[in-house]
Amino acid sequence: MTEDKRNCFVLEGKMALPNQYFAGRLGSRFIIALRDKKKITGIRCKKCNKTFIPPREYCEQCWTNISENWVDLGREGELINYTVIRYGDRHLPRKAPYILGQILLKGADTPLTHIVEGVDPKDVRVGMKLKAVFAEKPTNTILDLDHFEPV
Amino acid sequence: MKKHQKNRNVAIIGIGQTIMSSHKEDQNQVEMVQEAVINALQDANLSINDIDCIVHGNMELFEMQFAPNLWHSLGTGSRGKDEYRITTGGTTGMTLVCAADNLVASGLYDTVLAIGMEKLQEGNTTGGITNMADPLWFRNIQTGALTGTAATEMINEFGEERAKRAAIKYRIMMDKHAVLNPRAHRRFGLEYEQAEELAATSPQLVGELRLIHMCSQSDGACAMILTSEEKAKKRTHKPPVWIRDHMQTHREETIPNLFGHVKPELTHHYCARKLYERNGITNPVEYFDVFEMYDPSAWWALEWLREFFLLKGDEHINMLERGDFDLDGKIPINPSGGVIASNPIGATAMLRPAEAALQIRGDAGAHQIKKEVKHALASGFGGTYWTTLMILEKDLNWQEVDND
Amino acid sequence: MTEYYGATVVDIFDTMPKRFKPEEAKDVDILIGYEATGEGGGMWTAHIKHGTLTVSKVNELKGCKTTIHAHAETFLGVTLGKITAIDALTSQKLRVVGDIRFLMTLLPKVFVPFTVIPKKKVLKARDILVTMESLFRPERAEGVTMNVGYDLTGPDCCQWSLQIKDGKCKVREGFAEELTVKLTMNASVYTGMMTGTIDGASAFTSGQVKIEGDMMAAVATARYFHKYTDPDAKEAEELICLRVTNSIEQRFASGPVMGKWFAGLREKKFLGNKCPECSRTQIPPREICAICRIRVNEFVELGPKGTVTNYDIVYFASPDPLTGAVRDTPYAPIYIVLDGSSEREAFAFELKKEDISRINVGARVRPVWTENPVGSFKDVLYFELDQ
Amino acid sequence: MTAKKVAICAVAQHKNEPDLWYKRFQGMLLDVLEDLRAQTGFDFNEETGVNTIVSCSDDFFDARTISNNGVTDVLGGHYRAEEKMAQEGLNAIGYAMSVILSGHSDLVLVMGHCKESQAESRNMITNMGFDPFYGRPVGLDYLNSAALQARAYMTKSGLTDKHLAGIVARARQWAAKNPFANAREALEEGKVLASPMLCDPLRQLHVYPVSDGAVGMLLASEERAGEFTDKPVWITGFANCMDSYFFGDRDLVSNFALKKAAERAYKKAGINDPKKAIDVVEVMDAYAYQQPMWMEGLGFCEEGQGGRFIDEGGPGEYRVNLSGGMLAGNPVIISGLYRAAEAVLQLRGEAGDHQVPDAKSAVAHSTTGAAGQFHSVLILEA
Repeated sequence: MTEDKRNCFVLEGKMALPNQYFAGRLGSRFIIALRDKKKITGIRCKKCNKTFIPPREYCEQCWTNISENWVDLGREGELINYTVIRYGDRHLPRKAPYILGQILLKGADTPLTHIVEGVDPKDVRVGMKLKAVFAEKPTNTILDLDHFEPV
Repeated sequence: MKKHQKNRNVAIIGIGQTIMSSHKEDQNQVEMVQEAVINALQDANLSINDIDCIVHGNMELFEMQFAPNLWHSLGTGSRGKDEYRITTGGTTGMTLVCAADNLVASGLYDTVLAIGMEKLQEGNTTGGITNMADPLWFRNIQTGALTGTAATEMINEFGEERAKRAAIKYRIMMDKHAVLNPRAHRRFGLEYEQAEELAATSPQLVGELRLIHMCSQSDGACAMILTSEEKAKKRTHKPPVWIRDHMQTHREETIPNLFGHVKPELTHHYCARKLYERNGITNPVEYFDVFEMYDPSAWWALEWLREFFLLKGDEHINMLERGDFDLDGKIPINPSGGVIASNPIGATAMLRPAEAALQIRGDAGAHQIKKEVKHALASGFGGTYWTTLMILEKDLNWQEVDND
Repeated sequence: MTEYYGATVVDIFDTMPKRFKPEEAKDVDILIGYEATGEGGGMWTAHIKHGTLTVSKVNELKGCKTTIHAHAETFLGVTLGKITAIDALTSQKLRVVGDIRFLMTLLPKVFVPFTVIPKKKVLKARDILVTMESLFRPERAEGVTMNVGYDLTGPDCCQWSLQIKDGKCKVREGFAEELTVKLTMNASVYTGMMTGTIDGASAFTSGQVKIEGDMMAAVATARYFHKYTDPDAKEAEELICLRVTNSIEQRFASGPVMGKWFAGLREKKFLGNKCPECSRTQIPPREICAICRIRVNEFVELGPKGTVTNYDIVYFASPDPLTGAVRDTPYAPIYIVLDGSSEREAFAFELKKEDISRINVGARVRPVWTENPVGSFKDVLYFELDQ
Repeated sequence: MTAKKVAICAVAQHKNEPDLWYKRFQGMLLDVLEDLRAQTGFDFNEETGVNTIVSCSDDFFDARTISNNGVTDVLGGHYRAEEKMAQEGLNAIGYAMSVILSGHSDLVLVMGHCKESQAESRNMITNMGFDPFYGRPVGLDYLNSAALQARAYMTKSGLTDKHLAGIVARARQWAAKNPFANAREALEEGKVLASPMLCDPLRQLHVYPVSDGAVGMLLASEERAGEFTDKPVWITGFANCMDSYFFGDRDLVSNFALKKAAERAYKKAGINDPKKAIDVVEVMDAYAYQQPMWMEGLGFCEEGQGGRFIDEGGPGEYRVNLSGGMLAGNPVIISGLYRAAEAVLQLRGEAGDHQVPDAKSAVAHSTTGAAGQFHSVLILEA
């Protein structure tokens, strides 16, 4: 069918609403430890013998409350996967190109997805040893651990 | 009208709620959802492994969380399970129960967990609701769900004094119910002696719709577990509550054409009429023992009681004045305190059948009504006057009754 | 002064000048009165004028444009966000006389929120010592027999002993008869060590702690007890909140039907459409008649005048999701059946502000257009009474 | 599965376009509705017509709270029941089937729409699919999530940049024959290989193009299907499955959720060996690497053998994505509806230039969430 486009136009607008998100008691402890003590913490399920990061109240595998089992994780870890973001959208925290990686911290069983800096995108490789660099200004998010960089 | 015949009967066997509140800074969305899920599992004496399928719903633009069930899966326990995410605005909560009912009745799943949630503290409620209007036209005019038109119409029909007195009486009655419900959000301890003062001095929101008349904005979640007749009958933990039938009636997109010179038949009236017809219910006020109604404001509640009960003239006001809707009245309305007291939007319409089911089980605690509850009605409201109604039964005997 | 939620009403007003944001209050000129009733209450005024703020303790609220009344406890609860303002307003525990929009818009804009840093209760050595029995770890003290004496000096001086014997621990005031080891220190050093603010090893090294008797026993003591935690510390816990305005730009399509409507507006015409089956008019026009479920193609010009069928006078200021800005109140959307429309098909638009007090059902209204309509909802400024 | 059967009586697709700037959702759906009614003659009569509608759309993509309220009129939802599957289109079909099997309705209209072109960036929307504290701040979205999965899967399965180019070129060859596809112009492998990196290892042409579209279907009970079509297509199996939310909790290349969903759907349909039982496959390959990866999850390709699968002509052998697939462009929310629509056309022998002979059974697949957190599988038979 032929479309009648004579009167058609596009109205530029936006969808904008204010939000306030709560990290919860558990999340707050995790973020405050990052922010104030430069400490990365995980939560351990003793039953499944696994240490998780980011924190969660219940182990998804065995559905037990693990929220009290905090363990300190190392500030160093290994890059196990990555991508180089080369497009620019407003939700991205860095100017492209930047590296988003999965980092397995010492003492953790689940890798953390985070930003990797201090290495040229063409030199980044799986298996690199990385260390945490903490933010100077608090953000009250995971970005209180600002990024990872090569050891 | 064609008779309604389910493929198999479905029972509610688990009900879980969080406390409704405007302050849940100590929980993130996942943790709040999980609290309701765990409460429902405990109520049903089941483990998460007994659940075959999850049905999740809320309104994305309140929390501004896209496809929230993906993140919430940590708390709903859906990893490895089937899941559906179904939303219909304000009616979402009850639509989820309808969907769970359909999924069990279909034979595809035996045990389904429905979860509705909202954390309104994390978003802007009125702005979020206003966002439902067309961006090209009307979004510039709509003010969330706030409207004084029901008040204007009732004042015109019943006189200013009687209408205002009725609205405030309904409101205080709801607070008296809410005070007895430890999970309700707003429990003020209002007294009927305050009626006149409240009606005159409560700040005006829109026309005669005052702050005191309007529902709350709450955080909270509600979860319900439904299972097949076969499985329900094998259980001894708590008595099952049967879902007899449900009906949903949506309406066209525009709101202004509800306010022309002639009023169309309201969806509430249409939905109730059709649902009673196909279930052979001729006198709803006599048939039902309790009604959990989605009452976003005292004015709407009053107007709608007439619609849902298919009443004429001022019968509904008479009933209110006589005390028929009180906790120990002829047909108690909202023993839970209703939406006026607690309104976590994505869960609100699920709280209606959940609370109605608690009444049937005799499990509602301090807000349990005195007489035996055999037949309960629950309603949901949303969109541009969308209605959902559900009939809950204590005994699995309506098929025989119908065949007479 | 009576405290609620760890602060007093006076604290709110004392901190007001520090929390004031003059740059946000440039165009404001207002005198706000506050009355906090009950214990710990009082009356204050805050005068905000062109970027300045004067806070005064007063005996009566005179000449205030807006006054706020509440019990001191509600006052603090709302100010600290422990009680939701809307709930307090609804139950009338908080009353606002005058323009309620303040609470919604002005105050959060011109003041940094009032917060209390929870005061740490001054922890005494006694508070800790009385909990030691419950912190004892018998599994680690198997076969251990010892008496530890604490001679605590300073303003909170006291003497205590811990007796460990047969897998049990007893704490009592005063010294036991035979002390394995005696530790002498200022009571504040003891509480500091127990709560982790003072490092035990350096306290020994620096001589803050004097040891008499079996030194090894003194060092081993800590092993036999769980770590002490301050019960008040939990209440002071910070719960993280992240405030963001999420905003995504949109390109809303008009499509041919709404496109035609806007083309009509450019010529100062209301172009509705008419269902070929039931003949109802729709305004603004829609692609389909929802009742007949049939495509609608015929356009008809409606109005421009019409009759008011219902109206809303809105006092509540809500954000406009199209812009994110807060709306100016009061405003009044009115429902109008335009001349030539089907009797059910009302059209909604805003009424001229000056006409709000005179509006009634049945009133005749007419649109007021902008000079140069461009095809937008802004082309009609408002409807006004047609007299 | 219960003994009763549910039929898809008709499908209608709006052509996928990169930017339908001249059309509202309402106009798109009205075209689809008219097409369906012309095919079947159904109406909305209270007793005998459609009185339940299952829609599929999303509040974020529509920038509208209760997105289904914006389109109630064109869904025929006025004074009828309507429920929105806010997740993904294929689930709308699965759920609509359950509504019929439950005895609640004997006719259900399924209608889905989405305009990816409306928002400034679809990646901004999918970024908001992550939690506010751990996921959103680092910039995660569905595109970079897929890139992380792509690297892991390519390492595991021996899939190369050249393989990906081949998958895209083949998709375009088929899309050229599908009048509803978005990107229909031919594309040589070399051009794919030379397209710029978007999110390593994903190149621009490995990623499905921004698309607007709408799809409708009429489902009926076994008793009533005959009133609307001579060529009913039967739903014989449906299932879906959720995986963990945090990437760290998942094995990104294990196909955990898809394998479970497929296993459950095959079981319901009584299928033991999909390679033998299925004639046509439609997978939601939003990114080129996903085609072999999902084929692995669906049981057509050996574990970790995605590279070999492509080398040995697996996509041709199993008749994968003869519509051009998602790589030719569908909106993410309703790709599953397009997959199922194509499968239905194949089984009815109505697929035109891309018709394969003797198609008797088909599988349609869809996924949602980052890096395939959630999968759905639908089995159809002629």
